[in-house]
Amino acid sequence: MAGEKLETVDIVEEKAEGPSIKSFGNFIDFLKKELKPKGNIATPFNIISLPIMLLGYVFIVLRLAYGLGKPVTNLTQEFPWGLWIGFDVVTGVAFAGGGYVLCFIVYVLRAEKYHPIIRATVLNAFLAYLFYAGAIVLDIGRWWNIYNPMVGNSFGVNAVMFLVAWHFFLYMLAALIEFSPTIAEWLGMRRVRKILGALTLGAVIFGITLSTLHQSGLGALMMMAKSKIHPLWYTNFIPILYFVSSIFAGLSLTIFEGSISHKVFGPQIDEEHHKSYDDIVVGLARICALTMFGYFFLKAILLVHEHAVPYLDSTMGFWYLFEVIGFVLVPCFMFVSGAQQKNLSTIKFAAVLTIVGIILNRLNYTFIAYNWYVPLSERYWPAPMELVITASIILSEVWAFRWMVNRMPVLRKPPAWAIEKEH
Amino acid sequence: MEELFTYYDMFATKGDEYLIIIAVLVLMIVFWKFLYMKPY
Amino acid sequence: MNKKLIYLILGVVYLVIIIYGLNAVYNVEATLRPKEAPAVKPENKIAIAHTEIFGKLERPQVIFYHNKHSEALKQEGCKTCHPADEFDRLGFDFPKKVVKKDEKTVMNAYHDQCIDCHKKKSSENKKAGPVVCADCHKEKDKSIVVQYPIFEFNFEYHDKHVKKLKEKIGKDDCSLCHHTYDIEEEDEALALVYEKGTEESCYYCHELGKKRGPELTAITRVAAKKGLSIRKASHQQCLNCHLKYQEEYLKKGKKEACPTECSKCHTGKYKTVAELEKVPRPARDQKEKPFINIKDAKLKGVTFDHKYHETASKTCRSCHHETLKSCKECHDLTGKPEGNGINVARAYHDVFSEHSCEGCHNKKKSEKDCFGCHRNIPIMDIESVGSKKEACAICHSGEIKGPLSRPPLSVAKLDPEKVKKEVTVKVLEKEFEPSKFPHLKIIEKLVKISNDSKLANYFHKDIQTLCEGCHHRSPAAAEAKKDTPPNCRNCHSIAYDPEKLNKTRLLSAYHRQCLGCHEKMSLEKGRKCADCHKVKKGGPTEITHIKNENVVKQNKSRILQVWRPD
Amino acid sequence: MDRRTFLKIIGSGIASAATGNLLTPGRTLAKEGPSAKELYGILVDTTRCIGCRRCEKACAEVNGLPIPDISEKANESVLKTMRKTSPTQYTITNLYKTEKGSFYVPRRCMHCNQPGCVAACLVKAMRKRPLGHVTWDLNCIGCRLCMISCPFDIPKFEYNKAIPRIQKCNLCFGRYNKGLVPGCVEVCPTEALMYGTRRNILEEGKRRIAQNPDKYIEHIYGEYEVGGTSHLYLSSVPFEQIGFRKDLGTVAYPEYSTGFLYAVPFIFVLWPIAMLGINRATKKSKEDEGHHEEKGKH
Repeated sequence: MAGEKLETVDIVEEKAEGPSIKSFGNFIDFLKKELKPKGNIATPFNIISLPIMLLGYVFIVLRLAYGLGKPVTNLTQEFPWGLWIGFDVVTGVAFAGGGYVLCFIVYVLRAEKYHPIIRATVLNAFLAYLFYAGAIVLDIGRWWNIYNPMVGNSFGVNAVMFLVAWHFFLYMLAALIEFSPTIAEWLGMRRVRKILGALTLGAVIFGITLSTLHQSGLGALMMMAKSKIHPLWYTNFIPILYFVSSIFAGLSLTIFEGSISHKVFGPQIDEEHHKSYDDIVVGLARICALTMFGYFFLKAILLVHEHAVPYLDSTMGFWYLFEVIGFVLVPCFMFVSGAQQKNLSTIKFAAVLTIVGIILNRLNYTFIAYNWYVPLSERYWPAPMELVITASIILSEVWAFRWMVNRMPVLRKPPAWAIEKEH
Repeated sequence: MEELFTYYDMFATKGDEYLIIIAVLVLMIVFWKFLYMKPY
Repeated sequence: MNKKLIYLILGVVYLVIIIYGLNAVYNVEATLRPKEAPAVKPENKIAIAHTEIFGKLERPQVIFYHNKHSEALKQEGCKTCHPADEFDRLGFDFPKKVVKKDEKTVMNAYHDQCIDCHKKKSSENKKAGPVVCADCHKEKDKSIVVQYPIFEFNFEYHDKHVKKLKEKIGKDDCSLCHHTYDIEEEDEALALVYEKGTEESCYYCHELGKKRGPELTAITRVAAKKGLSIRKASHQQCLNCHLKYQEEYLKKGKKEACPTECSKCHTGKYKTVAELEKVPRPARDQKEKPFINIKDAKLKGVTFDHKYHETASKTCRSCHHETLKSCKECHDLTGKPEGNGINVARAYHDVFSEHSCEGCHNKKKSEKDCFGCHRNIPIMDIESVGSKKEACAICHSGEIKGPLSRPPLSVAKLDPEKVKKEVTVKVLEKEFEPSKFPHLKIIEKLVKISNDSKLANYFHKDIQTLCEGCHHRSPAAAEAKKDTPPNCRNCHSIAYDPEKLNKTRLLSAYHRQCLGCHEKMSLEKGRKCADCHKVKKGGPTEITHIKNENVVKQNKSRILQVWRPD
Repeated sequence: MDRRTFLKIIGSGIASAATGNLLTPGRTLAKEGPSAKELYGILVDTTRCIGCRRCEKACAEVNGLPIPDISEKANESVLKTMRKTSPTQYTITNLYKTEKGSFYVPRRCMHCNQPGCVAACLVKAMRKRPLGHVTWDLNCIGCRLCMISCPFDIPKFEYNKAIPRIQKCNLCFGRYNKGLVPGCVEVCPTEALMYGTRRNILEEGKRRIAQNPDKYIEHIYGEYEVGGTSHLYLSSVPFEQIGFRKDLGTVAYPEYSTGFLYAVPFIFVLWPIAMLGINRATKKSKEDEGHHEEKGKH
């Protein structure tokens, strides 16, 4: 961590005035310079993460060479979807939900209070899509065909998956545009920055619409598994549940991520942001609490609606209750109390609980409560290689995140010229 | 002959749902107050 | 600081629950399967539950060991537990007295009688039974099922009893067991009478559940009022007598003569009709071969071999379902109330009744020897259009016959030109050698079966009848060449026509005819492919010709089989 | 049969309608309507199957899969275990022992009238052909949602291939184009499998049930299950005893995703409008509008 601090310090000085990029040539030079790691490399984080990542990449090669089956993954004919879809894609996207929620709050509702964290969150969302959703390339069996739904090698417009695919694609663009001013500032492209800035609101609104649809769309994928998902989890309203849960999932992750980056990138953050930060977190906590309150009662109503109450008195029933109470109701109240007495540690813990809960919830749909009646011998359980690859993907995302934060004005103030423009 | 048709009311659960809704609305007031209560 | 600790603990708790939960959830399938209750064999145990009164039991049922008690109470005798009527005949119910059948009273009745006695014994410091709830209501007995197999008082037993009693009291006296109830008699004590020639089965009056005709219902109602179900009645009737003689015998120091223990009668072993064939049937001056001729009926009369049918069935009730009267007394041409509106034609011909001729004969026809052919032959039902009307004449001959049987069929007269000794079947000849079909042997076998059975021998009037077993649906009347039944190939085409699905094609016509018959007659031979088909040497390995090109291309193509074929 | 006649039968309902007219006038009405595009299917009579596994061999031949050994000895051992269809077996036969005797049950793709797999496919690699065949194509991207969406767990994925495929019965689409019945039907020695238009096989099934009520249970599996399937099963024991699921319901599986799919256009129209509206509404006052506008673009 010390390394990061060192690193960041000198950047701040150097970045006072943006780089002057006249020709393509010196853009390359600039990029070369930026790509070089700055400051101390041998930080504990790097030392732990690097080998895992490398191992993961090796396994990825294995997967491409030998196909999906054993030894790389434990997927079977009964369980076509495992950790990669269940965690990387479905859960990852839910966590990226913070992006569109904050955009809604800041750009649509104009709650300026949350402005300081918007860039970090959007960047986070964008990278989440890029990496987690990118993990789908590994999971789909015939990955070289991935562009088919885009280029129209017959459009399966009847399919939910078709919508999800397109929305992924489009939302990445939207997120990129939302974030692009930062990049422009980094490159010191003033005019471009202005144009991109003008695009933001449009991108935001488009992005929110898309998110609404594919957050719920991910749920809709499971609709046709009616006979396989346990009746406690299967309802006709899975999409809505997914959408609502993505709100507090995203915000919880934002809180979590914020708390970490405030430790790591501390020096980059200016005073007023530091001051306002607690207030922001408390605000987020309140929003989480409210949505979770709603979500909980949605669950309750659906339980009655689907005539699923009798199932509660069974193993699966207890598992369900544990998920709904332990990971929705409890954190909900922790958020409340945390928000009341401005107690960040409570809020953070609640956020962590929520995150775990969301992971469980999504995995329930993909392989825990899915085909729940098959004997243990046929059940799916992530293979070590799967886990390592997943881990390496997450770590890569963190690395990318760090790299960008260290070089671009994500947490720190935008360069003077960018602000001057506005007045 | 194998399985006989038996009538069941598709919307039998609605009543309970409405009760829950009422509960939600009531609780929401409490919750809201609770959420914005001044720290003691 | 301690806040951190709290979070740590909370986190650990969550972790534990998750791991434990996952484990449970992954093993959920094991819990899905239901466990079946342990079936015990009832050695003189009695399960006391009375769910008909209590419904769902609060405490586990009581398993009552009758032997123990009867041993312990040898001196006191049965009366200590069981009530006796004015003729000093025991009624074998317990508790002695239950005023009304509701939960409270029944429970108390039991508890009082059992526990009081147990208490008394222990006060006399003898070996006594339990007095605490859990000692009788044992948790481990909860799901035990004690069920006694029903006892069948077959003709053999009847015969034994008749003989034994005769040598005891010098003359045969049916009144010891048989009686009728005089419904006109006001005084109930005198109503139970015996008159010669009216002996019938206990079931007629004492089987309370069964629906009866008008006159019997009056009697059964009385029986019901006295609670004399077939179970109670027969226990009373048999056991009282048995106990009496039991004492005598034991006094004489003999070993026990007549059974008094549950498991002695309720053995669960039953005699077959064949085993009982030799046993003489109770004589009740019934005709040997009555000539059944209904007044102004359309069809001719039928000579009925009653004697044979007696030996062919286990009880009289299997035909005489209500009383031992003759059928036409209740069933006339138009059907009258005491016959429950069922006319005589249906009474004899109803294919689905156990008591009608047709019903019983149909059951016989579906036995393994017959069903091979008869599975395809429409049942002889007067309602059905399908059955051949000339078959009626076989029974409805209108003459009073002597012995009802035909000369046995024989294959001797068959023309070897028309009736091939062996037929070679050539479908599937691409894969297999043509299969030899032992035509004549099969006919001989069928003839033998037909001759061995009295029923078959009577109804198969000539050998052509047997041909129809395989050469089915041949409209005999309309055929040019009478005695040459059609080839399979004449009706069953080789091609498969998706438009005419009820037309079986030749390939499956053969297989279904042969296999079906062999299966229904449960023959071991001719069930496996190799029994009929010998694999052709050097024949083609492929059984189809045309392929789905593009799928084959997908599956066979080189580049798709990269690195690791399964 | 020769190709021409069969094509005639399939190609247009007219031929069949004619016969229908002549033989049974009652059927003319039924023949009208979309009989030209009538689904084809297979009637499976589990009481007739003798477990010879010729259908499996024929299927393997016809589709270029590894040929199974169907000698009697092999069958005995194979039929001991309950099998599922696999990437190398489009159809399998299982032996079920019930209290009414033991029955052989051939299983393969049911070719639903409204297939979940087809509705799930985002590149139309799974396709429902006009006459009922559900087939798979190479433009598949291998997302395996079809496997999730299939109520009968039929599509199978080749996990151990670097270039995998989805494998399933295609009701012999190629042979059908040549005017032939599916391989399994061609070789079935007892006509336990019968190929024909769905209406005809349904009629035939009902006929059999009506004629031997004590042999069959009064239920044709696939007549209504999951909105109707092109494979229809007859049985003499309740279907759950021979490995069929009774809890699948009669709703066509694609129906379950309609709720979401129908909502999409509305959201696409309404959301942006709502957003813009709110964005306007939340503006502060006239003079510092510009300021906020700018600030909004950070």
